Amino acid sequence: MATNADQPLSFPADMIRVLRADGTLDPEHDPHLAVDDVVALYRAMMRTRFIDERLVMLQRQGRIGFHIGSLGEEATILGSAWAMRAGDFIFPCYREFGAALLRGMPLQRYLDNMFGNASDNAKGRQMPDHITARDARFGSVSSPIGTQITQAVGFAWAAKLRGDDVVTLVYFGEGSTSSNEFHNGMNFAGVYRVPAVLLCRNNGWAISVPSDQQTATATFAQKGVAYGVHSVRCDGNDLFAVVSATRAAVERAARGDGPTIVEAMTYRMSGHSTSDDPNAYRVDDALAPWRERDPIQRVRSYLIKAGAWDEGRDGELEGEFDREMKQAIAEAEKTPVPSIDSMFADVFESEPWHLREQHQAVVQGPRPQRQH
Amino acid sequence: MATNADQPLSFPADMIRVLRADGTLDPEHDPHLAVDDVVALYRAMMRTRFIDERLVMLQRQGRIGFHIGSLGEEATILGSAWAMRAGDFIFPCYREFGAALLRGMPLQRYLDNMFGNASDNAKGRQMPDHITARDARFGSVSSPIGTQITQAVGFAWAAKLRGDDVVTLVYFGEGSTSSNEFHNGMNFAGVYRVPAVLLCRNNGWAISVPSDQQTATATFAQKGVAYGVHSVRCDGNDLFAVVSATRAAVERAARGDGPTIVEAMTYRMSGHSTSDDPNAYRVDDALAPWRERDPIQRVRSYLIKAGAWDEGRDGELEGEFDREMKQAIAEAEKTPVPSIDSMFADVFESEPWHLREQHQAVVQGPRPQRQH
Amino acid sequence: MPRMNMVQAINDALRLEMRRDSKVIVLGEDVGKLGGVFRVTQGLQQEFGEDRVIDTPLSEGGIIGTAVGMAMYGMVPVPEIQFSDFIFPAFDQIVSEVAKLRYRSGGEFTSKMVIRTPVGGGIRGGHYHSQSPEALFIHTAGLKVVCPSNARDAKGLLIASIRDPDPVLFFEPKRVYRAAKGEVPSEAYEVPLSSAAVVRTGTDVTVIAWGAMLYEAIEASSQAEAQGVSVELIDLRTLWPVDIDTIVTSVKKTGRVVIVHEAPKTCGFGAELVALINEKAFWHLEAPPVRVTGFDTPFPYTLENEYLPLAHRILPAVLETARC
Amino acid sequence: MPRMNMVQAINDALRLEMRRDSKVIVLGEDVGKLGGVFRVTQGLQQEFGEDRVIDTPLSEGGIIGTAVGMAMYGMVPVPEIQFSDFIFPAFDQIVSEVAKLRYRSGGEFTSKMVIRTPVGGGIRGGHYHSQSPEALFIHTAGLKVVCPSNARDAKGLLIASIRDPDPVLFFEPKRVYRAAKGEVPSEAYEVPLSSAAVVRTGTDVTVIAWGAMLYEAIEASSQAEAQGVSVELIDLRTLWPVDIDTIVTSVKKTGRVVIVHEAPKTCGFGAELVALINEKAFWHLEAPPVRVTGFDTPFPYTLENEYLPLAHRILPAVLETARC
Ligand SMILES: Cc1ncc(C[n+]2csc(CCOP(=O)(O)OP(=O)(O)O)c2C)c(N)n1
Ligand SMILES: Cc1ncc(C[n+]2csc(CCOP(=O)(O)OP(=O)(O)O)c2C)c(N)n1
Ligand SMILES: [Mg+2]
Ligand SMILES: [Mg+2]
Repeated sequence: MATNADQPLSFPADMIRVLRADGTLDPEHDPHLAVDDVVALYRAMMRTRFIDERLVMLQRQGRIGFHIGSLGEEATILGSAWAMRAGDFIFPCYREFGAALLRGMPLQRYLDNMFGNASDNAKGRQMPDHITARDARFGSVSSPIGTQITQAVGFAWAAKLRGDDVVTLVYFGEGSTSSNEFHNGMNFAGVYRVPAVLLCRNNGWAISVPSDQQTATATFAQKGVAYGVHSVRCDGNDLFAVVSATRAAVERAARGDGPTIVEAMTYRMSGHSTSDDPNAYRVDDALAPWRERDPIQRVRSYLIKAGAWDEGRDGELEGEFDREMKQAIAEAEKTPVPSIDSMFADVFESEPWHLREQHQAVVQGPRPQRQH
Repeated sequence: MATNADQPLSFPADMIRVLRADGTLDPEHDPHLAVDDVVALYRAMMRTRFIDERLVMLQRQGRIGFHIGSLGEEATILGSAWAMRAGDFIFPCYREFGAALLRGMPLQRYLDNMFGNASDNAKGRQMPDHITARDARFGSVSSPIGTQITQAVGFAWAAKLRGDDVVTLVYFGEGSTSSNEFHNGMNFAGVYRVPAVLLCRNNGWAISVPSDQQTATATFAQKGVAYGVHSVRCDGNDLFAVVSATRAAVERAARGDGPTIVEAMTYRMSGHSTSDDPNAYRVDDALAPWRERDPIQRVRSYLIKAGAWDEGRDGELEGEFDREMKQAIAEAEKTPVPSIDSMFADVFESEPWHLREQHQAVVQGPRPQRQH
Repeated sequence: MPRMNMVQAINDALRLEMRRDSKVIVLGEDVGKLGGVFRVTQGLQQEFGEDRVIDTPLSEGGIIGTAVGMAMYGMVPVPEIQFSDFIFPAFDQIVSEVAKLRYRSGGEFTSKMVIRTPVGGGIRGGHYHSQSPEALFIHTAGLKVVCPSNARDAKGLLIASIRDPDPVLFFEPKRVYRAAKGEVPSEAYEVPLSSAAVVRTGTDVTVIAWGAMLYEAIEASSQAEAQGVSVELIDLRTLWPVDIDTIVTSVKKTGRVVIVHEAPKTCGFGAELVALINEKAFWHLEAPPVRVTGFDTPFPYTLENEYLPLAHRILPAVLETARC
Repeated sequence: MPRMNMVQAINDALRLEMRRDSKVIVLGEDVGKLGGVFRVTQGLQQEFGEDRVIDTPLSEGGIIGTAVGMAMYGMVPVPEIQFSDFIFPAFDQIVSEVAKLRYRSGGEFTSKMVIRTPVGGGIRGGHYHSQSPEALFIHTAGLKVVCPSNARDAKGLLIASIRDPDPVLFFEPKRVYRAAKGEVPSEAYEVPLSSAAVVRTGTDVTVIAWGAMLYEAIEASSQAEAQGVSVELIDLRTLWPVDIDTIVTSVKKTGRVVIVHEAPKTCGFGAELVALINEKAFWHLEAPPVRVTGFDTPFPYTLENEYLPLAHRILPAVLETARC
């Protein structure tokens, strides 16, 4: 029997790979990045990792409460964010602070969030890493899995209805494909052919659950077949492949050909978050092959080979990152906690009677023994 | 690029068809039904349609409040139910009263539900057609779309965990594939390889929404590709094809090879329910080609050709159905409404204090002006 | 002034707001070509096209989730949930996202939208076409909840909701949809949110109701009046934030209160009203506040008139409260 | 008698019930190999295997939906929702199906199961790892709702819940999980549902609390006692159906009541308790019942100790109520 003619049920299950082991680029999908851009991306990946590691230290020292990082996933996150155009929009999952920084969120703003202080633009109302950065054209992180997918599709759909040339990128993990909202987002994306890029960070794990227990399918990308959504897989530890796959998806969306799900094959090198101890469920050996494929190391080798970088300059970078982080941390740490007033603002645009009463009672009442 | 070797992404998108226009059977999928069985199924289909039409009349006369029927979908419903083995279990959507009757639910019990009287096994608590028939190994109809799919998968999973040879069939419409619970049910079915048959009645419509606005895919069966669930399509107006496709899925499940989604291509010949007026959204012309493919007419032609039936016997059948319906209606109509006590029973196994108080207040208090 | 039923009044409100502001769009199951299963959106797709009156796939989560994204983009979505019993597949989007987006983003994003949905019993809908889930949304910080009882209010409250900066759950009592016509101004007007209507003034007992049960309360009040009990009847119109001043003023006058709602009693909005009255008018109470409500069972089909808090159950509560 | 914290006591209850009855199974996200993000199910998969302690895909609807089917088959599922903030994707299955199945099928099918889930604040979890959604389930007819405050009760209540014929929402106060060890009998025992504990007897004010806030109420009660106010403190243990007799007996004695809960005030379970006390003990009330609760805002991160109804807010409420 023939497969259906209208809609091929196959998809390019072979991953897009560009950066070869020998440091050369496969011409088939080479995104032809200028060397300066690769250097900029290398820097951004290094910076992301540096910040990540510093935040884990801060958490261990009890100076911040929590961190959820992107160790090992830097190429997926920065490559995809970089492939978006300036006017495009990003809906985050929760591991993509690097993308927000790349798009212009000031480091200080991020640290203010990590400390939940009075300067945090969300007034310390949310957990660390639950950032919002509207002026970086970057949404608002929320914990419930999957909800951002449908929202991103609605945002993309609105852009299409308004006739604006805006493509929307949304991040989610492979575990999130099991959520209600993955289904809703994908289906609406397909039906309304919205200009969206649905980026599935397949990092192998959903907390302790390995990706092969999440679904009976061999890939996550093939889920696009259920929705008429174009599917593609790429090596998520290959910066060039991620840029290439995302850029193609953006172009496709921008020219009106609808959404793409991009499955980026990467690996969560750390625990799920600072609250997690991965030794309870995975052996360290599992990491070895992925250390070989470290996304930053691969770009470094490429740049060195291209004569655009030398190891010595890594030290410079780290010195620079160290300075900016020290300063931002110091600033964030000395900023006071948000005011009581801030606890009652922004529930509604203006404060209704019941919140005014509750607010006043707190202002007039006793303070807790431990403030926070 | 090659498609993934482990998991072919194609599926037999060509529909299984058995009963040819000339009344012969395509040997490829012929389920080799005994003529007596075909006669029995013909009878069941005729009975289902007769009851359906009578209930619509009752509703028009204001004697029952509502009916949701299966006009045009009889082959899909009866063929699939018939292909299940005696110990198997069925989770209904809401159009499958014919399947419950086929599996032994007494007609009287069905009519008691339609009238919501004191003899209804669910005490008139639910709308008409929201039946429960545990002794027919048939679940409990509820209105919220999709919930039964995940439940059926859980039931099948339980049978598997207990080592019982039970296959579970679940019905849902093509519109229901957009629900959260289709996604959850399909994913869990795939991951745990449960012995389930997921039967999608693609009747072309979800109330006023045509099937091609429900999804961007060319078929609903291909949604199995997103879950590692085996997929098949059949002509839902061809009794033999439905039996064949369902039976193959049952055998597959029973031998431990996991779930199958069967998309049965049929057509909703009436409005969505007696509350609906399809003239508001579809032209009558749309029905013409489907009248040609009437599932009952096709079996009738087959049986006549096989010398196992003649038109005259249709009259006998109708006489018989008329008698049993008249009697069941009369009985149901004269049965009183459920007691006040029944309104407070079965919320919990036994009545807690707050329900006892509410219950007693009603018993002691005034009655409403219109009782129902 | 034209006479309209509630269906027509809501339709009119939608039409006027869609004409005023091209960012207002309607989406939901069967809202387009069919004009909704209750025909509330009838004719809108003809006037505004398929891009502004959208028949969606069968997914409430998809409807509300995409509406959040649209709101973030700057549109003003007015999604319809076909029956409020079917709002639960969207519950996560509403409770976790719609309600919290402004707060969690420090006001950078909002999810301004009006979720319209038919509510309540009286059409023989059984378990799943009759429920009144308002308390679940009132308990969720960040949502406004409205429920009109008549055509004129329905139009003005819907227009006010569409223009309001915050997300609103707009419950439409389906028993009232076509019950009666009333005079409805043909131009656009707002009935302000959080403002109750005193529909009958009295001195002995305050009765608080809304939506379809208002009419049962009116009926019971008339019967009570005939028996010498003077009832002050309040139609809340907006359930949250509730018009607390109107309630407190009335209860301070009468010292007695009966609250009527269709939802199950336990943890229904009636409980909150009793608690608020205790906080604000305890020393004025001359009798225990009484709730006349649906029972703590699923909504039954055949016995729906036994389940609903109709006049026959409100009247004795009013009389007893007055004489207590 | 062994000493256990609440995590260990719940683990012990699960283990004993799973040994007793092979139909009892545990399923949820990360419950197997990891033993749960709070390690409540630790070691169970080793003992009972992957078919009885199941790591599921990331889908609460899938977890509860399949559990309904398993219950219909005759199994006794004990699904875990990782945080009660994440119960909403399963809300439709719980409210429309779990709660109504026995009723709508005339008792032919039941959805006997125990949904375990950590609840409440105190671990700096912000909006989405701190909420207390109990009122939503208490409002839904057909569900029982339990919330233990200590290890001994947790074990006995969980065993009673697993043996109960009805579906139970079992909320575990995560702030208490590892807070303190207490003596817990090593054998299986039941703490009966719908039976509150009077944890301190007194004469001036009744304080009602449960879960983690019980300890704040204890603290405030001691402080009040030091100021000459005698507090009777009730730990509800089962929230619904609540032990009304214990409440009414106490309030009739004291005439004064303060109710404490973490959930937002409006339409929280405190409102229902005030309403019930009005119905059953109005003439004994000597002061307005008072609620000390979370505020009607999303749960904040940094200011969580300002948000929670800790002792510093309970104490003035108790003193004022006593002196009012
Ligand atoms: C609805 C919901 N259920 C459960 C959780 C708890 N949780 C947080 S992250 C996570 C795993 C997510 O895995 P994946 O989607 O693969 O993303 P990753 O963390 O690997 O980036 C879980 C179960 C949640 N946040 N929301
Ligand atoms: C969650 C939910 N949303 C909406 C409805 C209203 N509704 C009832 S049937 C239906 C259409 C179902 O279409 P389909 O799944 O194709 O089944 P069919 O009626 O065609 O058999 C809708 C929207 C519902 N019952 N439940
Ligand atoms: Mg992952
Ligand atoms: Mg259909």
